[in-house]
Amino acid sequence: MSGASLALAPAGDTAEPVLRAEHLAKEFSGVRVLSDVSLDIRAGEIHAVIGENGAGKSTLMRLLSGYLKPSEGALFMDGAPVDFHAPADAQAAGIALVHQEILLADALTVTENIFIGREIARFGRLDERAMREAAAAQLAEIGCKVSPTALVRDISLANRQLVQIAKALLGTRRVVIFDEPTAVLTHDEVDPLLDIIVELKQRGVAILYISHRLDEVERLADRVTVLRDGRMVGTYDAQGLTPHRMASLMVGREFASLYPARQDPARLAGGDAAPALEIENAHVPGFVREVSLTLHKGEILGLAGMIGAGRTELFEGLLGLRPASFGAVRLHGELAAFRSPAHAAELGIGYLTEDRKGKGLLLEERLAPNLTLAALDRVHPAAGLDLAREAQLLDRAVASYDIRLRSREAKAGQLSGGNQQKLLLAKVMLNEPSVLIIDEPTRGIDIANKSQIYAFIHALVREGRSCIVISSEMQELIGLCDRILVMRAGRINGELAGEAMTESNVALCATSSATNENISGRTSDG
Amino acid sequence: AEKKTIAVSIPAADHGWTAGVVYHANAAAKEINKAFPDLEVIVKTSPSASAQVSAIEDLSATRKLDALVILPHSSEELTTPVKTIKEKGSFITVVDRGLNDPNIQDLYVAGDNIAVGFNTAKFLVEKMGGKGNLVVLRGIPTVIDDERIKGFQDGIKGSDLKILDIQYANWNSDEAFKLMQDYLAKYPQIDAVWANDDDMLLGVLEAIKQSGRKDIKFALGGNGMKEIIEKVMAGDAMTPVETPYPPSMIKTAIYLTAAHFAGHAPVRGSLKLDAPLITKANAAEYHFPDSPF
Amino acid sequence: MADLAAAPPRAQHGWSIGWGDAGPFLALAALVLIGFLINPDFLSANNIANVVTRSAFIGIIAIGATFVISSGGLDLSVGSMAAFITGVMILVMNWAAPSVGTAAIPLGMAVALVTGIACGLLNGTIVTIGRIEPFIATLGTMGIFRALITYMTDGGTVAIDRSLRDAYRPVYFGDVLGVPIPILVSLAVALVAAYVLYRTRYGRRCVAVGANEDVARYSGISVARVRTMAFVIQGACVAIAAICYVPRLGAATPTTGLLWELQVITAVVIGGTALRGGRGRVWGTVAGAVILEFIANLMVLSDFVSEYLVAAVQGVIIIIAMLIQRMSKR
Amino acid sequence: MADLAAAPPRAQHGWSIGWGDAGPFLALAALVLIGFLINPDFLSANNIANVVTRSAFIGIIAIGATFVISSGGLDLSVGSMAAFITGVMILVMNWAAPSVGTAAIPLGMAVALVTGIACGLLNGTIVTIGRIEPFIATLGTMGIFRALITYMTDGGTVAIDRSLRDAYRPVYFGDVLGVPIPILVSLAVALVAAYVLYRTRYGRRCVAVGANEDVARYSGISVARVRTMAFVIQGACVAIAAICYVPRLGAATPTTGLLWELQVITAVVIGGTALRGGRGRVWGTVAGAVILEFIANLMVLSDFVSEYLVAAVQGVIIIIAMLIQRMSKR
Ligand SMILES: Nc1ncnc2c1ncn2[C@@H]1O[C@H](COP(=O)(O)OP(=O)(O)OP(=O)(O)O)[C@@H](O)[C@H]1O
Ligand SMILES: Nc1ncnc2c1ncn2[C@@H]1O[C@H](COP(=O)(O)OP(=O)(O)OP(=O)(O)O)[C@@H](O)[C@H]1O
Ligand SMILES: [Mg+2]
Ligand SMILES: [Mg+2]
Repeated sequence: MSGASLALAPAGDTAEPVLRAEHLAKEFSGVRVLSDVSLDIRAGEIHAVIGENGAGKSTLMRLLSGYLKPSEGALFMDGAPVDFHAPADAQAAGIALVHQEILLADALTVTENIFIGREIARFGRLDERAMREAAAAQLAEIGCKVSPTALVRDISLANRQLVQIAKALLGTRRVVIFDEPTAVLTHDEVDPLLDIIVELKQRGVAILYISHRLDEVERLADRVTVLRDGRMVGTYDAQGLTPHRMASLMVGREFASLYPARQDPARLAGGDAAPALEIENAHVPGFVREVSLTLHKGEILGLAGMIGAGRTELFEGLLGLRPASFGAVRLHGELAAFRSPAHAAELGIGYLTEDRKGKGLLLEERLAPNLTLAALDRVHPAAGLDLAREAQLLDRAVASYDIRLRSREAKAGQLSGGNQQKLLLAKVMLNEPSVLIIDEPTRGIDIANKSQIYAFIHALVREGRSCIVISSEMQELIGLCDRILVMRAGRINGELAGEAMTESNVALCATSSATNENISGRTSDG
Repeated sequence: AEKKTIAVSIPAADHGWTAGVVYHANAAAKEINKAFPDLEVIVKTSPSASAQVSAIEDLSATRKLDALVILPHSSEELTTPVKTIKEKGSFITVVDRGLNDPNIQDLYVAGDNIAVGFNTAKFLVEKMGGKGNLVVLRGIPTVIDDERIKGFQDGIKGSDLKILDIQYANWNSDEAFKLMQDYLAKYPQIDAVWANDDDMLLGVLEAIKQSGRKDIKFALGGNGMKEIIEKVMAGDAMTPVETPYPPSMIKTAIYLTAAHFAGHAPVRGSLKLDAPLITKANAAEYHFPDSPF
Repeated sequence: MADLAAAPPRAQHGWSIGWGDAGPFLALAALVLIGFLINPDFLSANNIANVVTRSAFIGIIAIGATFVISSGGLDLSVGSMAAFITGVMILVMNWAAPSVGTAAIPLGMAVALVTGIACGLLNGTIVTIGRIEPFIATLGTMGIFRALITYMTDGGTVAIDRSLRDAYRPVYFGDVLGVPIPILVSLAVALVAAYVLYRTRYGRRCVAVGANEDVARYSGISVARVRTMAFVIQGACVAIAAICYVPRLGAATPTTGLLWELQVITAVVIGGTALRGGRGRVWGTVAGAVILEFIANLMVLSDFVSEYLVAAVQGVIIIIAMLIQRMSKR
Repeated sequence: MADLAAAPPRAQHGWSIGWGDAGPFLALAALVLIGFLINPDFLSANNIANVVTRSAFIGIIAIGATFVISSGGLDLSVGSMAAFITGVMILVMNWAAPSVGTAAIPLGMAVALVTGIACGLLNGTIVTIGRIEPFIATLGTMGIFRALITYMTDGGTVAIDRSLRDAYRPVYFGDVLGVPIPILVSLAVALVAAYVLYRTRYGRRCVAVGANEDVARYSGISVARVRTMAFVIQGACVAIAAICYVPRLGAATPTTGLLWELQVITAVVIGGTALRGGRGRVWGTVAGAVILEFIANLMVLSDFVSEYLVAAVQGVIIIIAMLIQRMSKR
């Protein structure tokens, strides 16, 4: 085993673990996705679980929290065997799970969602105020500014994730399981959350933590369990386990560098490349004001900002997905107005949504129809479907995006989160857009595949396409982009290029009310 | 003189017979409104008993009704509401289905549902020599349906006519067509069919025609639908007779009520329309080529 | 920029009716105005009282349907259930009247309530334990209830015993301080329902189940129990409506309650409850029921619609009412 | 990746019927078996032909409804639309017959098709542009169509001209190589529909819209256009059904098509299409329509059900058929 050189964590040297799993296995209709996994979590410990997309992490977490029943193996709490028939049983035992996919009811308010199933009532009458205040307090604690009476459908994805975390944290908890809690959060939301997790640990809560952001794992974890292809690679002491080493353990070979080589700096400095997309004076009521930007041909333009900066809404407005007004929009120098996403796609704009579950994929549908849904006219030039061609395209997508699947007839919802993201990317690319707008390209993607996606984006621009990347991961933007625009509260608050693209500059622009000029000045200083 | 209002409340046109009622009521209203400037006849249709109760409530709440001509959806449900109108001083004409309390009505114009069944049965008993196999199609479970069936059963009592089967076909020609197909599949020997309404008879005839079966000697209906009367006039072998239950009774009732106001003598009492057998000889009397029914 | 960072707080639904929920009331107001213009008698106290009293039946049943629909179900059987309950109730009262006199009335009411709850339980069980689409399950029980009443009445009518009729009459025709009793009953039902839906755990869970079944299940709610309970509430409401209904028509026939289900669902939807679940509006439902009854009333009071076209005009008005309701939300 | 090859390839749905979709066919088989045990005449060629022929109308309309429902809509107006189209068609044919003779028949058919498409377009437009819940929108147009036919016929019956009757009769009563024409027509419609739903871009979009409107929108699909188109297909199917229907009784009456909508939706759901959209099963729908007609037939052919209780037994059988269908899926 590749981890032989590392100290395997000695098991059971401290107190009896709160939760222990022995030889867990799980099959979905005969397909084994998890076999012989044993691990334990102790009170006051953060135990990280890492692995590639589809390694079985989420499945394992669902087994531990009663959402799924294991095909084999047993669970023990405080040494005694337990058998959870439903999530409610596990919750009653003090185990809470923060799902990787957002699991909230859109039509209900934040408070209602947090208290579903355990409403506070006095003499049979709901105590709205108590619930609202408790929700507000919990939200404040994890640094979420959303109103407790807002409808979940109206709040951003990142805030939904925070609400979900608040929901899991509320009440007495002995074990809290976080499945990629930070995937949809930006730098500024991550920090308070990690602080909370550490605090929970200090209070003696046992914590299981899954993330593809290995720096977070390094920062938090006491022990790390690595999964590969549904099997245990091993459990390691986190001490001295670098992100690089973790990545190697995950993929089972030596892992090279994450970001591809930079673009030709000469071209960028010149700045005379033809504009591919120009937006003048965009207004999206409630979200975006007076935004103008230019994307050049062959450029990767980053868009940074905190939650609620309005980046998503800007482009949803551009594509006609929500009401918006524009001074002018020019595509390759010609005036254009996109009436609908269909029209935009026709003109060569591709948009990859940040909400893959709600807006990206048909979870109940098989993979091939999902892949071709946005490009039906292109894939099937005649009205009749060309299923052979479609199968070919799926094969090609599976190969070039490294989508891990057990069966080609699987439903999209049965893919692991990361693999869904890859399928979504393949879907958008099928239209061969000349301008690609990617909202959170690597959300939930493991480190090895991230570099693949980056390489892919680079290949795109090398072909003369242009790309806008919206991302909450600053490092990703810095590593990937030629230029970064930072948005704050619906406006562009700064532009960074070249050497000025540092984490501290991005963070400064995203939070301070510094004006564009200030930042520009800073840029030229740098 | 002051203008008198006559309100007419009838079921909505939901099958052939009620459609005929609506047609004749509208025709009467138009004619009377034109002929007698002092009278105003307003016609309101209702799709159900409770809607009919609502409708007469509404009419009496918003204007003074000098007379109400009503063809009740059902007797039980409308008795009390009509009584309330009566107590406000309106002249009440009841058509077709009697109310539970006969004291309410000033004038009663009705067909004889029992006779529709009974006379048809008697005809069959006679023509078939008192024996044979019958199948029967009944309508929607209501009093009318019940009375016709009862009359029919009384009519065959004492003979060897046997009812093989009796099922609801909701006074709907489609359902009757299907039901007759199924009867034909089920019973190898059927001597006669009775559908207690002509709408259903149309479906029955079509099914018999399709099956090509020769064992069925008679297929009879009831109500006096134009198409069936025409058959009788033409001397059709399978449908040689018909029993009338003319929807035009509503027109008669409206005219009589109008006469109460326009004429010089009060009109009261009850008028029971017979349901004699219509045969080739007298069919022309019952044939109204312009009526939709 | 804190204003952008957090979504604006929404008005809590509940006792106070927020602007977003004013749609059905605006539609109602528009209708009343049009009615008045067409025929000033429309606004006579007498007419208004009649119409509102009549809307009580559909209203009470529709309040029950608000629970079923907001929990993500649908009940097509309410009309025939009403007929069935009415039939059972009358038979029981008539059977008891000779021995216990007018005490038969409360007995009948109790039996009606029990029958209603049992019918609701049957529907709920088929839907939740049998896991059958509510549309089909209740279409099935619709046939069952309708057949049972036909069977019980031998295809005819069961009328309430004459000796009970006068004692029972006030339940529909009586009033308290000038307010007709059915209106009071339906207000009481609406108040209780609004309390249950907006102010109790059960109500919260009911809406949660309709909003997202998975979320509810994963939050430890017994989805089956909540759904079944909604059908039981529906059954109880049908029973209450039937209890008020009996004195009006004095009989149960196989055609009693025919097509009420469509009216009930229409009232609920016009009232602002989402047909796919997750949102229930008790007061909106009440307004919806009144709207439907007003439309029918208007058809009778206006003279320029051919009798043949009444259904068409009603259809158009319903669509327009729905448009007004929708528009006020944007 | 390695176990990709190991996974058994599942049958594509579409032309070949996979096991997971066998539910309605199993239910049908069970019903036929029970029917045979109760009355061997049940399986006589004649009876089977009659029943299957009869199921053609509901079947054809239900095939259209499969599109509407799988795209997330619902159409309650199909029954009265059928009556309306029948009425228009007969009036046109009767008007044309004196001048053009039997050429009036194809003319009438063409007019029927155009009328059907127009009616579907109306429904679709109200739902998509008016953004009104399909349930309410089509409840409204249901009233409208029904009123129009009543108005056109003065509330009565319009019968097809005698001179055309015999020429038109074979469309219902004729056969090709022993197979009744309505069966052939509905098979043809089903084949085309299955092709459109499973093998064309439109079919993909239709199901996608029903599965998740947002995903469809973000994928560049015009949701309104796809939905409207589904209603138009529904309208065309109703017209085709009407064209086959006219020669059967040769008349349009106010009861034509009454309550067909419920049968249609039941057939679709028994066939395995999800009522909340996102999943359509054309062949299942066909089986569902046949099941319904067989149940009615069985009621008449068996001797032990009181005429009063037929509806109850039918309700129970429908629920059981649905259970069989559900069970085979687990
Ligand atoms: N309901 C299901 N039915 C069939 N297969 C499933 C189902 N859920 C998960 N799988 C399969 O199990 C495997 C493990 O999935 P899981 O979601 O646990 O991965 P993961 O490690 O969480 O990946 P990621 O990092 O992408 O979230 C995947 O191959 C997935 O396709
Ligand atoms: N319908 C709405 N009504 C009111 N406020 C809303 C509504 N929808 C979203 N918001 C708020 O508007 C802000 C902007 O949304 P959002 O977070 O999606 O922008 P973003 O810049 O794309 O963020 P992210 O970085 O997460 O992509 C959020 O704070 C959100 O709470
Ligand atoms: Mg996962
Ligand atoms: Mg965003």
